[in-house]
Amino acid sequence: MADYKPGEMMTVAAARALRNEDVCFVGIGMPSAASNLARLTHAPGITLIYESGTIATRPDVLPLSIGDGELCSTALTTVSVPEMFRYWLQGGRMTVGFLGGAQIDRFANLNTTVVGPYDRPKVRLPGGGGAPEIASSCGEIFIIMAQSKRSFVAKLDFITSMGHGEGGDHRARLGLKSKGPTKLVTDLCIFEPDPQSREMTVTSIHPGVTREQIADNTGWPVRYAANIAVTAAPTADELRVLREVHARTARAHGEAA
Amino acid sequence: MADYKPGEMMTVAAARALRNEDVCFVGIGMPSAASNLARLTHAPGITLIYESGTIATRPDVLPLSIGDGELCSTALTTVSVPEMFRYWLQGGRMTVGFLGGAQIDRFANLNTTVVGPYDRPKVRLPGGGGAPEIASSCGEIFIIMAQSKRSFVAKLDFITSMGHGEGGDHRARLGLKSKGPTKLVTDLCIFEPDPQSREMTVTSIHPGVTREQIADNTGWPVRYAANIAVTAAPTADELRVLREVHARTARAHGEAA
Amino acid sequence: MARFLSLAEAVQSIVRDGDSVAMEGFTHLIPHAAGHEIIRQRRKRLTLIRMTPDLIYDQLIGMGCVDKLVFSWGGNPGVGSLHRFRDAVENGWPQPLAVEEHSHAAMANAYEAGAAGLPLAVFRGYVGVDLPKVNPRIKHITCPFTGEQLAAVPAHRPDVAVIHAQRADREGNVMLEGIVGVQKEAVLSAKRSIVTVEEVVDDFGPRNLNAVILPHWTLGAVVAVPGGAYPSYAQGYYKRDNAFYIAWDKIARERASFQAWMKDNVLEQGPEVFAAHARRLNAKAA
Amino acid sequence: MARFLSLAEAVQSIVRDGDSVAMEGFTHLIPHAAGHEIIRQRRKRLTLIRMTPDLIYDQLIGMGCVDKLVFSWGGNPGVGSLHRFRDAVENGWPQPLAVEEHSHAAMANAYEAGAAGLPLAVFRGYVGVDLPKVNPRIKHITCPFTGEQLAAVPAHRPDVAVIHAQRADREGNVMLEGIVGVQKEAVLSAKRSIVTVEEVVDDFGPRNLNAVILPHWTLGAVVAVPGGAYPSYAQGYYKRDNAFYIAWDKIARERASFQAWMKDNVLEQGPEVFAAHARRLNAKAA
Repeated sequence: MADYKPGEMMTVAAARALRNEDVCFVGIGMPSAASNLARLTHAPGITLIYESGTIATRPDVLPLSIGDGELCSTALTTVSVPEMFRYWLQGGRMTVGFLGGAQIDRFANLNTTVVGPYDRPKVRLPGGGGAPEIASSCGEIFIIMAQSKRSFVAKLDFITSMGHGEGGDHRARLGLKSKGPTKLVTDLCIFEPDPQSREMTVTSIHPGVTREQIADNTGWPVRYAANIAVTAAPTADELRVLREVHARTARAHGEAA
Repeated sequence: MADYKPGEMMTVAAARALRNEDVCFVGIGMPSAASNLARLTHAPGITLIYESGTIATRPDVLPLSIGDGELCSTALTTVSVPEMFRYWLQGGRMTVGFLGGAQIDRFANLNTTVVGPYDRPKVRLPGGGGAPEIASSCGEIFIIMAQSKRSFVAKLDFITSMGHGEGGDHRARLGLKSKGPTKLVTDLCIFEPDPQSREMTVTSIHPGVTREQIADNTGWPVRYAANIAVTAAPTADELRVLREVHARTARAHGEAA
Repeated sequence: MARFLSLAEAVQSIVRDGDSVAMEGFTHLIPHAAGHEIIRQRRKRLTLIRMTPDLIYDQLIGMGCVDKLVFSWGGNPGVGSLHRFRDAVENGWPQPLAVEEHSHAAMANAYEAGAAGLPLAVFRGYVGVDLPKVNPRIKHITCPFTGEQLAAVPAHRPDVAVIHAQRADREGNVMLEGIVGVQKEAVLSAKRSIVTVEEVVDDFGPRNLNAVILPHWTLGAVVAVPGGAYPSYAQGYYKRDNAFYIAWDKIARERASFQAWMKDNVLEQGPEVFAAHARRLNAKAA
Repeated sequence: MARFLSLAEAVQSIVRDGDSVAMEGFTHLIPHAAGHEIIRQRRKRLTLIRMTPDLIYDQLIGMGCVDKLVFSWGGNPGVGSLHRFRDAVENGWPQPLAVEEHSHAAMANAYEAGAAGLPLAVFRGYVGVDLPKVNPRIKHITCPFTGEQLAAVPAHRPDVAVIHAQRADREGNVMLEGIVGVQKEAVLSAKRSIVTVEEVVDDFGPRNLNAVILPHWTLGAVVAVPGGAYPSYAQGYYKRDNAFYIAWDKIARERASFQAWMKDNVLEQGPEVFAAHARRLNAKAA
C-alpha cells in the first residue's frame, strides 16, 4: 500500500463518491480537487460546473479561484452568473453539489458567515456565496472538511446553508425536494445521514484511524452505523493522479511569483 | 415636386419623426420601412432593435419577417428573446416604439386580436405579439397605419395595446411613466394627442388631401388642432432612397420564387 | 442524456398523444421537419405552445393534431393570416381549438421562468389591455418593497420541446447561433426534448467562449436533419424561402388545397426532402 | 452615450461621494485600475455592491472610502480572509462598515432584476438558513398559481457600475468574453457607468453573432486602461497573478503594511502602471 497523507485519503474518498454520470456543482478548494480527481480517474464523463458560469470544464491545473481562466478556456461553454444561478442551479440540473465550510454541526448544517454574534462577530468569515442555494437546489450534497473540535461543533453560531436542519423530516417540512447532505468526507472517516434522525453517522473509517481520534476531533458525541467499513486506502493510481495535478497546479500558480 | 403615392408619403412622414439619437423598437411591415428610411436618410446613427433580439441592425433589404437573417448578420449583436423583453424593452431603454395595427380608436388604442367577440370571433387576427408591452415600456409610441373606416373605428372590439386608454390622465393613473402614442401617421395626415384630452388630433395634412377625405376614412368625428400644417411632400432624395430599398427588397425576397 | 436517433424514432419515443409541446423558433431555425414527422405519426390532442405559431403550427392544426394553442402572435410573418388557425378558431374545422393567449413578453418570461425552475414569471406588463379579461392565467402580485402591482403568469413547463439547431458534436452537445429566440429556454423548461440539427460534427472546434450551447445531458434525442428548418432558415446554411411563405397563403386558404398539399408534401414524404429543399434554395441564390 | 475619457476624468465626473457603486467582476476582469482611481480621488461614504468583494474592495474599505457593503462572499479567493474588510467589521477600523449580506443567488437575481427594470427579484432561496433573520431586505412572496413561498429581494439599482472589458470599438460599443459574471447586468441596472477596456479597436471585425456586447448608448464613460484588471485577468490578454493574491494576505494583515503599500502602489501611481503589470506578467509566463 502506498504511503499517503490524511488529506490525500480525504480527497480520494470524496472523489470516489462521484459518479461518471453526475453533474456536479463544484465549490473551490478541496471540493474542486476531489471533483477533478474523479474526472481524471473513474469518472471521465462527469460534468463539472463552477458558479463562475463554466459548464463541463476540464481544467488541467486546479483553479486557485472559482473563476480562473483555465476553467473557462477548457469549458464546453461559459454562461453569465445570473443564468448559472437561474437556469442551471435553481433549474435543478445538478445531481450533486460539493461543498466545504468553516463549521459544521451533526446535521451537516454549515457556517461560513461569522463566529460569534452576527452584529459583533469575533471572526467575520467570507459569507455564504453560493452555498445557501447549492445546499437546497442540488440533488444531493457531498461535504469535504478536515475534522477538528473548532470546525465540528455542537452548535453553529450561524446557519449559512441548511443540511438536515434540526434532523428528521425538517427539509421535507420546508418544501425541499432534494436530499441534502448524503456524504461528509473528512480526513478521518466518512459520515452519512441516519435514515431516520438524519444525524450524520460514521459509516466508514479511514485505515489506521481510531474512534478515539474521531471523538477528539468532533464537538458532539459521534454516532456510528451498525456496520462500519474500513475505507479502502488510496490506490497507487489515485495517488499518482492527485499528486500530478497538485504538482501541475503548484507550478502554474507559482510561476508568476 | 416628385410624383409619389400616398403610401410613400406616409412612410416618409413617419421616418421624419425619428431622430438620430433614438433607440427604436421596430415592428414589422410599415414601421420597419419607415425606420430604415430614417436610418438611410437623416438619422444614420439611429439604433434599430427588432423583437427577435437583433440590436443596432442595419439591414440592406427590408425584412419580410421580424427575424430575417439579414437583421442578425448586420446587427451589432443578437440577444435571446427573453433578454430582449426583460433587459431591453422592460428595462426602459427604447426611446420610441414603432407600431402598426389592424384597428385603432381616437385615443390610439390598438386592436390586433379579434374582430367580433373574443370567444366567437368574426375574424381572428394574429394577436398582440410584443405590442402590449411595447406600448407601455417605450418612451413614446409612433403608429403608422393607412386610414379607412374599417381600421379607424369608434370602438375597438378588443384593446390589444393601450394608447391613451379613455383619454386624459388614464395612462398616469395606471402607473405608466411613458408618453404613449405621440404621433399617428397615416396616408392622409398626421395626428398628435391633444394636450388635455389626449384624443388624437390632426396636426398636419398631407399635400392635396382634403378634410372630407379624412372624414370619409375615419370612424369617429375627427378633431383638428388650432394650427394645421401641410406636410412637406417627400423630397426627391427621400423618394429615391425609399424606392431603392423597396426594389432591393423585392429582388431579394423574390429571388427564390 | 442525448441519444442519436432517426427522426421517426425520436418522435415515436418522445412525443405522446395529449402532450404539451413547444416547437420553438423565432423566424429562424423553426423545426419544420420534426413537425412533419409529428403529423405523419398522427399525434392527437396536443397542446401546442409557441410565441409565434406560423406555418408548421398551421399545418398541425389543420391536420387535427391540436386541441389547444398557447401563443402570443399567430400569423404568416409579413404575409398575413394563418388560414388553418383561423378556420379552427372561427369555424371549429377540423376540430375546435382552445386558445390561451398571451403577449410576447409574457411568453418569453414564462419560458425563462420554466428554465429557471420557478412556478411563475413576474414582469411589468398587460397594463390597460384586454387580455387579462379573457385569460384567467394572467394574475398579479404586489412587490413587497414598492407596492407596485406586477403581472404574473405560470411558467411554461412543456412535456416536450422541439427545436432545430445548426450543429451537434459527437457527444450530443448542440450549438445554436444567430437569432436564438427562446429555444434554449424551451428545452431547459421541458421534461423531454428533440433537437434536429443541420449536421453532426466531430468537434465544434475553436468557438466563442460564450457560445450558445446546450450540453448533451440536457437533451433527449438529437437527430441530424439537413435542411430541417426549411422554409425557415438556418444561419450559415441556407436562407429563408420567403417565396414559400408567400405561396403558403394560397395553399392554406382552402381546405381542399391544404389537404392536397399535405398529402403530397408531408404524408407521402420523409425528412430527407428537407435537404433537397435547402439545396434547391442555395442553388437559386447562387 | 459613451464618452471616451481619461480615467481621472471618468471618475471625477461619474462617481460622487455617497454613491452606491457596483464594481463587478467574477474573478475575471475586475476593474482594479478604476478602483485605484476612486481611492486616489478620495471618494467617501460609498455603498459598495458586489457579489465577490475581494482585493480592490479590501483596499477601498481600508482606505476609508466605504460606509456600507452589499455582498455575498467577501474573501481572497483560494487564499483566505480579507483582512481590511474583517478589521472594519470586527474593529471598526478605519471606520465602521455596515453590511447588507445576501447569497450569490440573491445578488445575481437582484442585478438581473435591476437590468430588467423590475423593483424586485423573485427566486427559490434562503430555505432553512439564518440570513433572512439578519437582513430585513429579504422578504417572501406567494406564488398565486401554486401557493409556494418564494424569496424576494429588492433589485440592485446602483448609482454607478464600474467594469473592465476586453475591447471597445470607436463608437464606444464594448465587447466582453470569457467569464462574463454579472457585468452586463451591473451596467444595465446602474444609472451611470464607467467601462475600462484593454484596447480600443477600429472595428470588432468578424465575431460571434451572439457576442456579449454593450451598445455605446448604454454606457457612460469608456476608458482605455491596458492591464486595468491586474492582478485579476483579462482572457486573451494576460493571466491572473495568483502570486499577488497570495502576497496580498501578508500585505493587508497589518494596518501599517497595508498603508505603506497603498501609498507606494496606489496614491503615488497612476493608471499607466497597470500596463506595466500586465507586460511583466506576460514576460514571466513566456
